[in-house]
Amino acid sequence: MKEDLLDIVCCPLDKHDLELDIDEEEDDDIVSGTLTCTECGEAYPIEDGIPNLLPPDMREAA
Amino acid sequence: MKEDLLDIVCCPLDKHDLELDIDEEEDDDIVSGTLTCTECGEAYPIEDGIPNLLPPDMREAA
Amino acid sequence: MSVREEFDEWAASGRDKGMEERHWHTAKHVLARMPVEAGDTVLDLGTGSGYALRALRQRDVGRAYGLDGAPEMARNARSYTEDDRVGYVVGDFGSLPFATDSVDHVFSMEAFYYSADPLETLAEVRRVLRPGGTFYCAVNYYEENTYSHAWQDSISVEMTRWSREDYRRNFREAGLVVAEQDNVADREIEIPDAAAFPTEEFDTREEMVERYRRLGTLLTVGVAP
Amino acid sequence: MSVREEFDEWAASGRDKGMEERHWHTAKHVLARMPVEAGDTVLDLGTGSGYALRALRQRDVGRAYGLDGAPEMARNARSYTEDDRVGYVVGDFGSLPFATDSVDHVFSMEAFYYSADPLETLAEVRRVLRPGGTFYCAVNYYEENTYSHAWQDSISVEMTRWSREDYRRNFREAGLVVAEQDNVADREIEIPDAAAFPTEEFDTREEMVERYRRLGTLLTVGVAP
Ligand SMILES: Nc1ncnc2c1ncn2[C@@H]1O[C@H](CSCC[C@H](N)C(=O)O)[C@@H](O)[C@H]1O
Ligand SMILES: Nc1ncnc2c1ncn2[C@@H]1O[C@H](CSCC[C@H](N)C(=O)O)[C@@H](O)[C@H]1O
Repeated sequence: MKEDLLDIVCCPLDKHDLELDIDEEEDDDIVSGTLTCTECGEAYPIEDGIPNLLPPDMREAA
Repeated sequence: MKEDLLDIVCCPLDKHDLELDIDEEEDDDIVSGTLTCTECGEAYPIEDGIPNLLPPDMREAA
Repeated sequence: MSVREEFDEWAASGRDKGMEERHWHTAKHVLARMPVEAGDTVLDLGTGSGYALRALRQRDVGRAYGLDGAPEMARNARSYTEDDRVGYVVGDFGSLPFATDSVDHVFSMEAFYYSADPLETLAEVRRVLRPGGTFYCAVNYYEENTYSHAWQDSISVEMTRWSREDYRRNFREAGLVVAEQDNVADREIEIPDAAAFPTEEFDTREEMVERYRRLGTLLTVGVAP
Repeated sequence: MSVREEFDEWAASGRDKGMEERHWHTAKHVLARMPVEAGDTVLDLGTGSGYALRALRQRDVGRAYGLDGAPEMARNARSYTEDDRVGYVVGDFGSLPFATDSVDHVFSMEAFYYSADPLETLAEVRRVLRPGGTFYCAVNYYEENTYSHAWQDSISVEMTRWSREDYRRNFREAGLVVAEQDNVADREIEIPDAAAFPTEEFDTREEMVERYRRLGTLLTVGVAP
């Protein structure tokens, strides 16, 4: 994902802003890392360049 | 024209309501008469069942 | 010559019916898209023979009004229907004789660009539409349709030639949300074999295909928020 | 089975590309109608292979995001483009991970009815759209398309089958103005000679013509006022 995605994504649960922690970056692309809700603290993984913003119960259900 | 046209038409100049005077009626159809603006007093003719709501200068220009 | 003189003559010589037949090829698709509900009030600007209102009444709109600047057009249109819920009014695009917030949907086919002041007409359409109402504005005369450019030479009323983008921008400027823009193809007009070209209007068959099948009628849909 | 399990399997077996090819017949006409401007932000719900975003980027939209509930779908879609302005997100229709008033236009093809709660999804779409933004919702599975009714038997995710009228009413209930509704014909699918019928899907050629040329894809366009 590109960093400017942060302008528009939010926590699926409470719609608050997300904070980005980068684990791995390639050129301008964030390959892995974590998006954390600034309100509820829920953490959403970024894997293979794609943030997984499913509500936590659906993420784990699979 | 049908009388319920009055619900929606207005004076083209100042958009105020119109008052209906019927000269000739056939069944529920007003064949001739006059629509007069309740604000500016401008009169608009109804002829052959069709009200002529052109602004007066255009009506006469033809 | 005035709108009235020009188009009264068209009506008197039966061109209202000729237009209906030609315009129906694309107008029917435009009308089909309109989200009318039973009981709605609809308005047709530059109604000509009034075919659009007759079609919309089959979808059960409550009242259907046609406005035209040419009394002979309105007279003809009136004579084509006995329907109590259809009415005709002589009036001008520049100062619509309809109350503010009184109409659910406005349709106009091949007429808008005759307005002496199209921006004023858009503002008037915006005014008469209820919140959530739509303006379905369909034109064959527009910038990208180069085949239409010569039409001005054969008509005395001044025509406004906007591009697709002009329509979007000017709708927005008038306070209408642009919900859709599309080129509606005329798939019905018969296009002869290549051997028939050049014709009076088209040098090649490809040109005629482009004119009707690709460019067709430009539709811009505005919504009153 | 969950959306994720069902559609991850589709993605793994290449069905994302198969859908793209089939859906493109009508989706391209739907996309063409969208009044996007250079710089706009667009969102594709249930993006599958992500073809809609690649098409919209050719019209110069600023940013194009695809959401899908199946991680494998999103992974495939991502691999089909190098475009910096296109991004993919795994998420669910029930709780969109996008900020209020952040998107200019939302597109969705053959996906909306998989939502576990379509009314909630409409409310979410309404929330993320900027005032004046549009929702182009296209479906092949709907009440009037009786040929689609059996699809539910072959898929584990529960599908919602609304009629044309249901779409209009529910859009309005969610606060969206209905600007347009249309059946967009698939004119490209090959329809064999009458002799080829009955097929597995259609008893007669007329049925197949009705399914594709007349019913086609149901498009409902909503506008956020
Ligand atoms: N300024 C104006 N005010 C009102 N009507 C006008 C007008 N300029 C042109 N018209 C009317 O617009 C019509 C254009 S011809 C199109 C007629 C019809 N909509 C059809 O599709 O066939 C004519 O009937 C003409 O009289
Ligand atoms: N509840 C839900 N949330 C997010 N995505 C969902 C979903 N239900 C289904 N989907 C996704 O919606 C897509 C439907 S298939 C259609 C894909 C694409 N729009 C096309 O036209 O080809 C699948 O990729 C599926 O994973």
